[in-house]
Amino acid sequence: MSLTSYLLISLVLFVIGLVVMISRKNIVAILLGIELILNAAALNFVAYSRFVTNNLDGHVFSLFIIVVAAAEAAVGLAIVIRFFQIKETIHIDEATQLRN
Amino acid sequence: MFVQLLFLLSASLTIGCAIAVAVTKNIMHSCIFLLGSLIGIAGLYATLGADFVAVTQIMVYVGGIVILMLFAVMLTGGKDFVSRAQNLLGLAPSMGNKWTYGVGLSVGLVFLLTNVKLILSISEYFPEKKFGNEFPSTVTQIGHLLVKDHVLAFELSSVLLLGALVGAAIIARPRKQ
Amino acid sequence: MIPAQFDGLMPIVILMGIAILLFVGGHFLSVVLSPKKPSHLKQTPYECGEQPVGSAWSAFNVRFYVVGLIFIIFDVESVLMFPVAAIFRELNDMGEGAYALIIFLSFISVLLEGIAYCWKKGDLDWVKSFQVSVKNNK
Amino acid sequence: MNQTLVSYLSQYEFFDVLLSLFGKNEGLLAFTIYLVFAGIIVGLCATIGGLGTYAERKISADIQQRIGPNRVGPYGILQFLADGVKMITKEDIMPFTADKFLFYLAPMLALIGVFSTLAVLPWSNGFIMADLNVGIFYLIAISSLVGVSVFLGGYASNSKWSMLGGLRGASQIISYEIPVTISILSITLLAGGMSFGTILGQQEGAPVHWFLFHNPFAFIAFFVYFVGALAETNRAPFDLPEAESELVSGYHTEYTGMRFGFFALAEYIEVFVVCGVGSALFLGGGNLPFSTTFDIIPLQLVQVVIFMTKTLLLYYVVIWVRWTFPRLRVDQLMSICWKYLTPIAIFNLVGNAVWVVVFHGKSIAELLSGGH
Repeated sequence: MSLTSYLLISLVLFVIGLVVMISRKNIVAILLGIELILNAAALNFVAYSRFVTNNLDGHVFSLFIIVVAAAEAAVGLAIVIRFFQIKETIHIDEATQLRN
Repeated sequence: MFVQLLFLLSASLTIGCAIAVAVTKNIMHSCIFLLGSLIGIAGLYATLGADFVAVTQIMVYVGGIVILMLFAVMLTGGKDFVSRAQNLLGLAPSMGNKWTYGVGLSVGLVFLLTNVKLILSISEYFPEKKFGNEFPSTVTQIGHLLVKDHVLAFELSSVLLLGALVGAAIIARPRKQ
Repeated sequence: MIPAQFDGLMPIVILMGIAILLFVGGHFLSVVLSPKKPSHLKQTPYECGEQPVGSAWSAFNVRFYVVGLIFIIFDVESVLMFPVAAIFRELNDMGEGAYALIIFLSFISVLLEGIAYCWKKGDLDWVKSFQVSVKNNK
Repeated sequence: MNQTLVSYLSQYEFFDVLLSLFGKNEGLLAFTIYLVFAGIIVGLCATIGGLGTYAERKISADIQQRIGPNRVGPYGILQFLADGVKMITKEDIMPFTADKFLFYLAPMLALIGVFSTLAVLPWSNGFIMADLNVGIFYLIAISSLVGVSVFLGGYASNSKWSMLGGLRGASQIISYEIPVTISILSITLLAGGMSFGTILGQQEGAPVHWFLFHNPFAFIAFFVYFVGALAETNRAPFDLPEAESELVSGYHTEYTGMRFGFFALAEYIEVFVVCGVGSALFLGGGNLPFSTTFDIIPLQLVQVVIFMTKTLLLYYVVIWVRWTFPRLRVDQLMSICWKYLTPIAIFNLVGNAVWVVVFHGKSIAELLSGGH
């Protein structure tokens, strides 16, 4: 219940998010990993705001992180759907049109 | 006592579901485990006394983003994709091969260990604070911060959301073939 | 002694626990009491007596996603408006009502632009594609 | 600061007696009190949900000039118990193509989402389990779990009817959440806080102090809220996700026995909760019709009765609406939400904000009496 425990949770969450992003080939799953990473960052902000500073700026930052995550998810998933309409798959390896 | 229990419950829910997201083959199940992980994080926020952020987390993620992801999974083939999905144990890293995977893992391990060392010493500098019994409402303070200190970010976030709405609607809109 | 702001979390956790216990208990009861005579025909998905063709998990219309998209944007904007609305009267009593109103209205006007755009482009019409195809056929 | 049931009860003398009984362990005592009250409230709500099915059938029979259930108990009032026993003893069928994990999870999510909302429902100004600072916001947020459960229920069955019903249900629930949220936002703006204690405290006394009569915009907001709440709980005329004439039974086509029972229970309790929220936000909740500083337990029970009366009246209107209006089409559903209710709700919000600034938050009644 100290700052350490929250930071450890946040670190583990970040690493898991990274692993999800690297190891999955489904684009939606990669977006899931991004959500985990953003949440780890937001958790850090709130934890610091509680233990380090005496104001609630950290809460406001987490709020904006959540807002940006929503916008990111909306646009990202729209791109995934468009990609599926064109390629009939959401395998990340198929996204090769910009190569060469 | 209760707060410790809540913390343990939320932390185990968060980490357990996050690991499940990484190792589940089925993308639909992954989304649901992500939901569990996000609810766990909301519980962690609650133990930090951040009630407004906790509820916002539930409102935006559970009510919005997860449903959007479930829709997107359905729109991109749903279950059909499962057989082709790669999981962590399938040993098919999307970037590089097994060799780069191993190097990355060892580097990550070193990174992790140094970070853990760093983090473990941090609570000596920032000892645990006791909550006072009368607690000012975070809602009021966040409201004041939003209209005073962070008013530009507040207004710009609406523009950001408008941009996201327009952009995503253009991208996702069904087209005449 | 529980600090006051955590006191309110206890009933929520208890109620969630009750919900889970009720679910598990009801399941247990139904496992004990109900008959178990599974057959293939019983366990096929119901399609009015026809043999089901293919899985129901197939790609669906993208309109559902567009609705979800508009929803999430509005959802997030209402989340941001909640704390400002909660202190609106307080600001007004402090004599900053006009300032708060300007901030609030400019935020809402951007929101309205979004809905106006979607309305103009026909994202709010459920049967738009149908009407377009009828026109093209004529 | 969060007021809770325990902090309310601690002002009475018997609390100290109880405390000494529990060996001065406040945490354990608080846990016990909450557990007992949660049990009572869940039991009460389950009974109301069960009686709701009975009332629904009886009222619909009345409207259609039939008799309705009349076999089990006097006037068939024990019908819901018979239904419950039937559901427990029904064979549990799961389609072999179903996603087993999600098939089990969906009704549980619905139950969790609905039961958690009961924590902040204000039965009176003392008997509210947790008067959170974010009360009404929390209620909106946690009840969105029901939308997820509807989608999952439809998806997991792997039946075409269920899938269509689940997709429709999820998109309908999330769409109508917007007008409901914005209507509640305008009440938050008028009350100056999100906790039910603040909102009810502003509406004390005669009915003219209710937020329904606060100003014309709040009056319209009530109807926007009510229509949106009907749609959010999948009630007719917005019951497209379970439209029996087109989708068999919608998202719970494949659900039998106990799991179907849980879905139905969650749905009926949710209707009760939205009616309770409507009566607390707009109709003064359990406030006595006169102002008093006198506070004893029996007076609180009177408040509970007042709150229940208002809520059950709204519940009656919900059932009445169901058997009066025909069902909408999907395109009408979406256009009502996005082209009518949402712009009206935003207009109300702006109107309320302007009203607060221009009239300094005074209601019509205060303005009229202040003019003399």
